[in-house]
Amino acid sequence: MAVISYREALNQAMREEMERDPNVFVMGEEVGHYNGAYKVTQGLLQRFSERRIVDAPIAEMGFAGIGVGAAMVGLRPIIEFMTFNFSLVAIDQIVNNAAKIYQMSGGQYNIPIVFRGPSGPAVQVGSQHSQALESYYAHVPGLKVVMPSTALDAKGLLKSAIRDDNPVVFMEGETLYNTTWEVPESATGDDLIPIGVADIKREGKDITLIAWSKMVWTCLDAAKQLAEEGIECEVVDPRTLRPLDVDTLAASVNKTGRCVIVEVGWPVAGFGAEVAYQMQRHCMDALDAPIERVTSDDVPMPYAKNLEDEVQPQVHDVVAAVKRALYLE
Amino acid sequence: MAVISYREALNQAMREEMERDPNVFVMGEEVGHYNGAYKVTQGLLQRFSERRIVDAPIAEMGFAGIGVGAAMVGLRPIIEFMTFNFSLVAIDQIVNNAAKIYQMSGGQYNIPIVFRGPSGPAVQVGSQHSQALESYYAHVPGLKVVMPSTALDAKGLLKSAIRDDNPVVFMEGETLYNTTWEVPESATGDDLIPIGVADIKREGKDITLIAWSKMVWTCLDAAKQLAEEGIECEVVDPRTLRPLDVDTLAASVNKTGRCVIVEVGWPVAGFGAEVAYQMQRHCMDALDAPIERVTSDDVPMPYAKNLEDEVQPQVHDVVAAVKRALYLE
Amino acid sequence: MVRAVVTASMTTPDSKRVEHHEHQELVDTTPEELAPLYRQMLAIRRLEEASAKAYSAGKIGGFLHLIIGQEAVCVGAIAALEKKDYVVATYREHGHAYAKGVAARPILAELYGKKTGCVKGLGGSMHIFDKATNFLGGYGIVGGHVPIAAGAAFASKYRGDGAVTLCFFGEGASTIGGFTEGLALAALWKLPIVLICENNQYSMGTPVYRSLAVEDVSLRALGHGMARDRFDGDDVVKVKRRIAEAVERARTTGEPTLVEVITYRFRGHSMSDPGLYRTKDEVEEWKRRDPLPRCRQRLLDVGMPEAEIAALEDDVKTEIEDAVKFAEESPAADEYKKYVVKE
Amino acid sequence: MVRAVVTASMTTPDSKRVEHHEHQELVDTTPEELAPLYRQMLAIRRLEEASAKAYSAGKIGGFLHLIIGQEAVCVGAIAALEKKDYVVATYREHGHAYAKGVAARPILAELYGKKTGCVKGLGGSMHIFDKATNFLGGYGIVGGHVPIAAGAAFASKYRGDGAVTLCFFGEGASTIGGFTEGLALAALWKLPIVLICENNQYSMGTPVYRSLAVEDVSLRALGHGMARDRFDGDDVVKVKRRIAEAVERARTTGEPTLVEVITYRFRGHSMSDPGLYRTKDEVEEWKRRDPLPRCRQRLLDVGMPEAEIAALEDDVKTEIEDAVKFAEESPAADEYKKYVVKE
Ligand SMILES: Cc1ncc(C[n+]2csc(CCOP(=O)(O)OP(=O)(O)O)c2C)c(N)n1
Ligand SMILES: Cc1ncc(C[n+]2csc(CCOP(=O)(O)OP(=O)(O)O)c2C)c(N)n1
Ligand SMILES: [Mg+2]
Ligand SMILES: [Mg+2]
Repeated sequence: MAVISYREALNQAMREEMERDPNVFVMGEEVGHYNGAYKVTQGLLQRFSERRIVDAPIAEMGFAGIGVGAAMVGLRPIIEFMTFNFSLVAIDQIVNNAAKIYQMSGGQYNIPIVFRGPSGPAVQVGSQHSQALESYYAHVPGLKVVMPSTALDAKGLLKSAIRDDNPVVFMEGETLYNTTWEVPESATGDDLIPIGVADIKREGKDITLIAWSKMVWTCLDAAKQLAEEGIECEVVDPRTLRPLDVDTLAASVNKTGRCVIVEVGWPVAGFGAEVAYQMQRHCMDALDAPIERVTSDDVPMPYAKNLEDEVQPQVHDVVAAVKRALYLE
Repeated sequence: MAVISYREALNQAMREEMERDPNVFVMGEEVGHYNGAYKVTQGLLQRFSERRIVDAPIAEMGFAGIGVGAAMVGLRPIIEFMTFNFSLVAIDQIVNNAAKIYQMSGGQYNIPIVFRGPSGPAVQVGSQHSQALESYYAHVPGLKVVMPSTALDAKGLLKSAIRDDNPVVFMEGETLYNTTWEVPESATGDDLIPIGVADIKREGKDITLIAWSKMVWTCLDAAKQLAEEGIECEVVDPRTLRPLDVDTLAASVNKTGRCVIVEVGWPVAGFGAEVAYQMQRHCMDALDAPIERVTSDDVPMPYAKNLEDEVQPQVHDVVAAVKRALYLE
Repeated sequence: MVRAVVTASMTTPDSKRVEHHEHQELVDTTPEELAPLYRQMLAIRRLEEASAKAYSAGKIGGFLHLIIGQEAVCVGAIAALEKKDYVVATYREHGHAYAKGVAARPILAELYGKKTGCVKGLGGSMHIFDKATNFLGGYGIVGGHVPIAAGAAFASKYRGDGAVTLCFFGEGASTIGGFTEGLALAALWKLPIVLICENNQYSMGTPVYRSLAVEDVSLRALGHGMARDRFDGDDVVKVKRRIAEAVERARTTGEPTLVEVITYRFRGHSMSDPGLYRTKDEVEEWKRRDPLPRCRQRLLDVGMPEAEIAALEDDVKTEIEDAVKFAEESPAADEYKKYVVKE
Repeated sequence: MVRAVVTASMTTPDSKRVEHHEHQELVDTTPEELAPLYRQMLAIRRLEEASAKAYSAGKIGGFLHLIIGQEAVCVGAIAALEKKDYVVATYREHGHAYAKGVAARPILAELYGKKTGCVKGLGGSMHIFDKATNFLGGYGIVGGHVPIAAGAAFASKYRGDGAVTLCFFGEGASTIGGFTEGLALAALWKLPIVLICENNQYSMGTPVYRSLAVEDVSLRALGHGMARDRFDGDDVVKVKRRIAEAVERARTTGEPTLVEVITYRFRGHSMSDPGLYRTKDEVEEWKRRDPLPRCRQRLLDVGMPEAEIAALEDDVKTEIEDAVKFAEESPAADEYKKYVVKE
């Protein structure tokens, strides 16, 4: 078993796809000479030169749109947002152009582009830099939205995203870059993970925990703790939010009869609400308790560490939700 | 009973509040000399002069931000988006500044601002001009989101929004401006409707239809049709999406035991998912059938009239959902 | 002086003066060069008129933005291109599409919302696209298409394919971030693009003096060290020549240019705009500069016989009548789920 | 010549030349004027150093952007203001807050995430706000604060309160739509604002020649007929004088100005940036222009006795030590639900 970090996994995915296809290029702030604000593009400039690793000035709307235009005429851009917080100034390009041009052009121009970068709260960076915007992108037909939780998923999914003929919003966990995951010996450079397929990260019979990105780790920790009390949680990671693999999620909930959905974003109209709706629709007869959601508090993120921890879902919050769903409290 | 149109109602609300408070002003594209792209600001320039009715160039990010800055130092701006489709280029100002400054400043600066304009698909204006973005704004703590369906609600709620000390996203139905509603004789200029209170637009015992903005009318039509078959629908209009009056909604669903949620936007992570989640949580024991949602199809809006009608929820779609929820089909 | 909307205080020492049209020198041309340009302009005018008629009859819906009065700009500019070059335009783009080679039939059928439309009835008036002619669309968000155009130019530079991109926009768009970021990136990266501001004096009901701090939009280029040009857009040959200079610059050196062309739309902003914000006199004055009769006269002057011109005009009439018939008789649009995600 | 980052091709005929600092004329001043400016600059430097230390000790989290090396800009500029005037700044704003009158104690307590911080520990380093001194914040989205500043200026014009707004931003921000739209609206509506570009040669790791097509950011004003200025920011009195001109223009005529001040940050972009993208030589060369010793020398030159300067320096030392103690001992932040919606 080899061990790679989430950061390395992403780097490898880009490197391999760039070797494979000369139309793939990376554009974003500090992606080249600086090797990436989070070092995800480390070494790519040296390998591929300024032509294909393009440092952009601070103009997200501009360079996101340049990506869309370049994709229209046959290139396959990877646009890095330094963080997805800054995608808000570019969201019009993603929602109104990237997502719609294939339809608006009557199928003449498809847009093979990846918008990627870290997403979700980091540590003590304040409310303007701490957001989980996945429900915004998952809302939009024409986009695909991928949020890998592990290094293995990150690599296989990013490669699939780069090869996808549609715009893919690829949201990385800002606090996951250093996490590691074992890669099977058998893994080859071409081990793609298909977009739209959920993964069971831990099997269990008593209750289903649905979570993505960083919250998968929180759920795994909670599951470990609950196992000591004899409660077996199944942790299901959709990996892709759009299209959502409802079948796998529903199969698990139908098996366990209970469901807790955990997300790091705001509660109201968070993506978890959509998951909850799907589960109640597909599992109503099997559900033995109302679906629980664990989310951040409904506030802009405060700066102070103690408050920040209070706001975000912690292992004990998940444990408590599981117990509520099992009527143990 | 006097009869006013939705458009007049909004116009009166702004006019009355501007008379009342010299700090209130209106800014947006074509709001002054042109009397508004949809004539909502008709006559205000003549009444209040260019100082308070400000025609802005095409720079939504700029003038939305100017509104936020002006609100910080004590003015009470009403920022008109020609349509909410164009708010996407300004959304960073709304999400990252308007919604957060009160918290970021530790409670020193509150932002009394209204962002208003037409929202939702109009007729045959194509995918970039046909969007229902309410879930985007409802997602964000610090904002209030109001979506009136009738002239009476429009007036009372807009007046409340203008007097509110917080940023209010006030989304008008683009196809409702000509609709009329009776205003009780007793109505005075100060008949405010509080933000955050739902309204039962039609009483019924068999099933609850939850809808806002234009879809309230679709539901009322469906209810009328279903009444002929002996099915009594209760039509509940939250009027405000954030804060959502969960109590009134849940009381109705607990009474009827069935629920259909109707919205004109896209299905995935639409605001209806949040409503569905709240209803399953608060009404699980009372629910006799899974909650149904009726939404637009999961596609960018096509231009051709026949396709546009197919995509959007129609009366027959609501009728069919009601029958599914009543296991009549 | 018709340009009543330009106030003195809006000029700066850096402004490029635009000569009054009556004092302009004539640009040399031949019937061979001019006739096809005249034909295109006329076809566009007739196409727009046919659209207006269909709109009034309820056969076209939504917003319909006509380019009547401005035809010399898109026709002259696009005449300076090769086939491989790209064009990106706004919601007021029927003329640009036609000039790039899209036929009247699919354009009109699109406006009618028919299956035979350029984009199968899915886009409508604001969203014409045509891959065969490298017409990259028709966009509805003001300024949002400028980065897209820069992206096409970026791709040309990336591939070294020698193509140039023309991007059209109104003077009202020159303030919004989409435009300014596209401009800045094109300048920084030296992208082979020509940014063409069709300054038609109004953005909806707003005259330039209420939307711009200076009358000269091309001044925006100075902050980016970008080449610029500014001239009157009534004479289609002049437009062609001046844009050709910018295209040549882009093609040979990769340097972008910001070009402002002074023009005027004779109709309202869209079919639903009665245009009450301008006087009849103002509109009449500009109509005296109508590029079409001017071009026709010039054709006579350079020696094209009246009969040949009339034949050409008949030909246009037939073409547009045929397009109307085609649009009327085409089947309704019928697919809307097929082009959301490419499999 | 230290400004290695400026390439010849980036200058245009319209560029404002900035004289090399060694050839600059001295600006007349007195100990009475200069001593408080020196004191502020020194206090800011010590405050930043104390923050850096606390950050390294893990007592401050998140991003910490220091202004060390650039102190003369915010101190000189804000010295040109009256109390009623507004200041809007970026995430690199501790110095600006201090210069506007916010005390070291609440600034440092905020960085520590304490209840006694300017914004109760809710905002942190990037979001200092202080209503009492009209310090309108501390913003983290590049360019997004420029329209906000224009909004404060709009309110001043609306009310006729005679206040002027200063808005600070980096040269890296000069491309983004938030800045360009704020600039355009300020120019169009003649808002009483001074837009101050602190050109510190880098945006994160990107030198100006890779983010700007021209070296002169003030050229952006030309496209909007806006007044502009551009000068070296080492001499705090010079900064004060030149910004005062712009403030006076805004206050009396309502005309905005775009001012570019050339400066340099001695540290990395934030505490987590090792700054590998520039040579030690380059940094050393700029450090020889450090505004602090320069100002101290000038104080001596204009007749302030060494002993008085030393006393002032001791005073600063005490002030910052006290602020550190205050921050250390303050209670943790404890409210986060109270300030989401105002009742
Ligand atoms: C971002 C955005 N804001 C507003 C609109 C509404 N709108 C459409 S066209 C237009 C006027 C554009 O004027 P100009 O750029 O001069 O182009 P013209 O229509 O004159 O060709 C406006 C305000 C829009 N489509 N997009
Ligand atoms: C819209 C946006 N994009 C990217 C960032 C990340 N970022 C923060 S500061 C910075 C560099 C800014 O450089 P400059 O404007 O020159 O200011 P300086 O830091 O040099 O003072 C970047 C890219 C951001 N905060 N906001
Ligand atoms: Mg125009
Ligand atoms: Mg900088």
